[in-house]
Amino acid sequence: MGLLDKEFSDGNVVIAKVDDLFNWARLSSVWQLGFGLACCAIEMMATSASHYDFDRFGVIPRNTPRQADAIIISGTVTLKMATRIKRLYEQIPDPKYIISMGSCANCGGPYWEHGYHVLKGIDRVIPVDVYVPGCPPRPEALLEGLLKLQEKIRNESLRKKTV
Amino acid sequence: MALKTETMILNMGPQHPSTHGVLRLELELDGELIVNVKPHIGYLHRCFEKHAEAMSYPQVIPYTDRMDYLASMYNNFGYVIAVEKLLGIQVPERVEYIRVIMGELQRIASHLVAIGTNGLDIGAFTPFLYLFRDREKILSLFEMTCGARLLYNYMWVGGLSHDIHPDFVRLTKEFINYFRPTITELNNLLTFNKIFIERTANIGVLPLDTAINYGVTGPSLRGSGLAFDIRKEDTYSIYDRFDFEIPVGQGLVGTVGDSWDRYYVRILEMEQSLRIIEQAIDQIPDGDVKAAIPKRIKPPKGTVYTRVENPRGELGYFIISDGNLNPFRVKVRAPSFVNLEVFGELCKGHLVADVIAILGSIDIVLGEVDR
Amino acid sequence: MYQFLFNLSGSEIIATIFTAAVILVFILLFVLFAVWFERKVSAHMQDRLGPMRVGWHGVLQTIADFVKMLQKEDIIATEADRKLYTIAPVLVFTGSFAAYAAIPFSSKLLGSEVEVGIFYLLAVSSFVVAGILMAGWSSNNKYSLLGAMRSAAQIVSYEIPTALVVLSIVMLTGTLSLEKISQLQTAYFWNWNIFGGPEFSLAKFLLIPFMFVGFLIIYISTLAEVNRTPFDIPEAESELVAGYFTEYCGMKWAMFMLSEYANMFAVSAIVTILFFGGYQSPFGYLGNSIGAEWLVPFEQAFWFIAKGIFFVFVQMWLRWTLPRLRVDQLMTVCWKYLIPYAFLNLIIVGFISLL
Amino acid sequence: MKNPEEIFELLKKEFPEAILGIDKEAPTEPIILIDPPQIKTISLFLRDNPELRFDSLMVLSGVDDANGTKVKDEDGTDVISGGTLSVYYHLHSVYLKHKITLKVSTPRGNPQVESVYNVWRTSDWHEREAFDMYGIIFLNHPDLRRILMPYDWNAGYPLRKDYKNPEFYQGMKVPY
Repeated sequence: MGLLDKEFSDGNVVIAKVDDLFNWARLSSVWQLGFGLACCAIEMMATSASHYDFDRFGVIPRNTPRQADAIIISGTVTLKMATRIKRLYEQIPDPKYIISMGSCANCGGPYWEHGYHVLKGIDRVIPVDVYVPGCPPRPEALLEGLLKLQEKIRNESLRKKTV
Repeated sequence: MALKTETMILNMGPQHPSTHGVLRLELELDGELIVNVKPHIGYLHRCFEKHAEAMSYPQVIPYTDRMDYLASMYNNFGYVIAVEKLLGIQVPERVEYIRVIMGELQRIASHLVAIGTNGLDIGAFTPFLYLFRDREKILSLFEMTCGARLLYNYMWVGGLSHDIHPDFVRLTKEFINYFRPTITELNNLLTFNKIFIERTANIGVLPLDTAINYGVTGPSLRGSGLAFDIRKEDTYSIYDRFDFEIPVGQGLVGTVGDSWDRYYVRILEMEQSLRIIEQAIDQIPDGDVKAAIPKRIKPPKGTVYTRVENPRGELGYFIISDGNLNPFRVKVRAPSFVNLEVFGELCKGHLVADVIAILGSIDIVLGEVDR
Repeated sequence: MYQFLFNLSGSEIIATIFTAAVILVFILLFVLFAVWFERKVSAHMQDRLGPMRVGWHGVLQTIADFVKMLQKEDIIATEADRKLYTIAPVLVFTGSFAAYAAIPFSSKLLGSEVEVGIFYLLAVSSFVVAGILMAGWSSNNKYSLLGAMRSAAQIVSYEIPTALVVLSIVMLTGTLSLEKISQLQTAYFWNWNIFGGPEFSLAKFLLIPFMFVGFLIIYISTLAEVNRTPFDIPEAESELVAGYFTEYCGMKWAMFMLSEYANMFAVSAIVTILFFGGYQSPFGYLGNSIGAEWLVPFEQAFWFIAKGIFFVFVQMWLRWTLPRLRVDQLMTVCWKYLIPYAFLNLIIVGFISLL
Repeated sequence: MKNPEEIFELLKKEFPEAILGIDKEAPTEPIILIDPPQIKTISLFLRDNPELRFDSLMVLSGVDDANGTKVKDEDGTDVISGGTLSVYYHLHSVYLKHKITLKVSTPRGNPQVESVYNVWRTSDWHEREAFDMYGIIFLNHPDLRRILMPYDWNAGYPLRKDYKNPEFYQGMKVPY
């Protein structure tokens, strides 16, 4: 997703090493957009706070989307909010990642049936990399979501995918 | 001669570090002075009232959790009291005691977040994390009781979902002993910090008559100097058995009703909550916590309005029953919703930096504002 | 250093470039260290661990951040003023980098022996204001604009108390050269200016309290000049999102961070030179006592950087303890308290030095 | 401190036409029924009378009584026609410590109630919410806009019992 991604067709050693370095850098410094929506935001705050400490993984909240790498959709997305989230997503420079945290962001959660004002899943608006289930997910679950995201980043490449 | 200047509209939120969620404030600025504030809400409107009409009475309880997600226990509490009043059932003594203890623990946990975020808005990052660390201890008490950290679905109509753990009483006492000195530490670190006082004293003064006319309740009203607490005023459950005081704002460092007073009332309230827990924890009678749970909850036709003292103020449930399994209408009087109304009034004439100090001191939870 | 290289190569250009390169490398290394250090300091103050996953206790964290930022897309908003927007971070960094030219790291390692070093430092450090204003204006973002306005007002105001305190030291030492000021405070720590300077007389003891006042004033105002808590109002995370660099991303933003941390060390260096003996060791030199004179400059550099980092640490300590002031209170502190006290201090120091 | 019956008697004496009756059917508290256009006058009286001093509006709730007749509209779904929408006012007095509930009912076709914005400022957002959710028009409210739903929401009033959710809003699919 970065500027150079899939720009190179042949996979030589240099590219492979650069790949490793770039991926390592990306995955060790996933800065999240400091932004909470609903109940899950409190668990997200708890994850950043002393007991669980997101900073161990290099995750720090940045308040402006321009300096963030990942956005954690922490809670119910309403129709009124969805357009704003889309805009925030567009403001983040590439490469960017989305963690959908909690049932509401995944699929509407408990509001799936009668929620006339709830968007049933953030993936209807923006692409999601990792889904973290739970209502709300425990901080451990969010940490696991981050580890999954890191795993995903580790397998990214500058090489063009050949079929 | 005064220079004619134009005002500037500044949008704060819905994504902003200190709007406590997805509140959007439309500030009209003259330089950095606030001319007018228009709050826009509804970014977290999750249709609670529609869900309540579509669900049976017990099924509504999990949705009440998700309204004020910082004080879920208390939302359960208010709702089950309303339904019990409609049904006319009496819950066992043991249940009452456990409910009160849980409710007061929840009040402390909620105030910890309120105080922490108020400090965070003013730039004090470290106290916020200290308070989250202490809150973690309360959450683990809840977790050992009902298995959830944040949204509990613990209080059921006529009882509780689980009995308390055998270690609960011991650990709660340990927590009380741990927590008392923490309040002193917090006072030293933040409350009486000169800069913090400078930032909050005389800022956002809420006069008592305005507060009453706007329907402000909870610590925000008490900060203005009126000892109005529904636990005493319109007592419910077994609060009349405990000895506690209602702290009010006295204008220790500024005017009565300023941001600092609202903040300090919360700190004093945490101490009172500890007192209530201390009194209640030793008296929990034996018994079954599920004895009074009815098989089928089908209240008679009628209406009921009950109110409880949520950490943020008066939480009211207005339930209309048409005699069916589902409520006909549930209207929630959310304290944050009402308290936020007065916000525009408080901000006028202050600076941009004060807006967040005031917002932090009235302590809103957007889940409850928008429901 | 410049002299040494000049003698070695015989070319001014090579000597200049090499000296500049050494200082640039120092700044980069220092920033890499300082960002990691800040995160660790804040974490340990807050009962956390801080970065743990990359390298030993996360020492590689800043490198990872840096490499990541290299890869980030460079967004310039359509409505932004492209030219100013691009120049601003460069200008800000140039300002803070230029300041290092006059800072004596040791008796041998200094970029340029300017006779008016302290004057140069004060002049160059206000260069940053222009860059910040540019950044705020060109971003075309209201938060940026507010942040830049606040920042300009703040930096310009706080230069006055700084200059007044500097003036009192200049009066005492009779020189504008940072190198000479450092040299004067030689040998042991009781010769430092904070303890009244090297001359052993009645004036020395009379000066001590006023030197402490001077030190406090200059430390507070330099804190404000580098926008650190409790004066981090231009960036005020919870009010202005990220202040004047709200719209910046990737490497451009990294340059702002680079200059912020470089500035932190620069102002700590000024405080060290003026009051804490500059590069002088507090207890004499190991090199002198074992007869290895080539060791002395290295020892001096060590002491200088150690003192600098200590003051940087104090800045971090304050940042993670205190809330932040409001913009009008910030001005009140400066104009109503610091400047009058600095004036008074200046007059008293002047009288005492006449004794 | 007065009980609701006493307050009812007092009001009945003062405003014989505007007070429509008292509903004691509710198990907990009786409800005083009021004529919609008169609600503001009565509210002012309740607030300013020294014996009553209802200085605080606890909650204002709109309710769809759903007491009309159900008819099928063109696409075959049930629509309620006729009947009433109601507004409940829960008042209490901070100083005298008594409570009372008022109710006004207004026809569903043209729901109009006098606003009590100038009596209790609490009602500002509550009235906007009732308008947002039920479409009840509060006359003389200075700023009657939608509050919780988006300003451009045009699919009706969500808490009415015959509300139908739209398929799309701004290109986003609404149903699950």
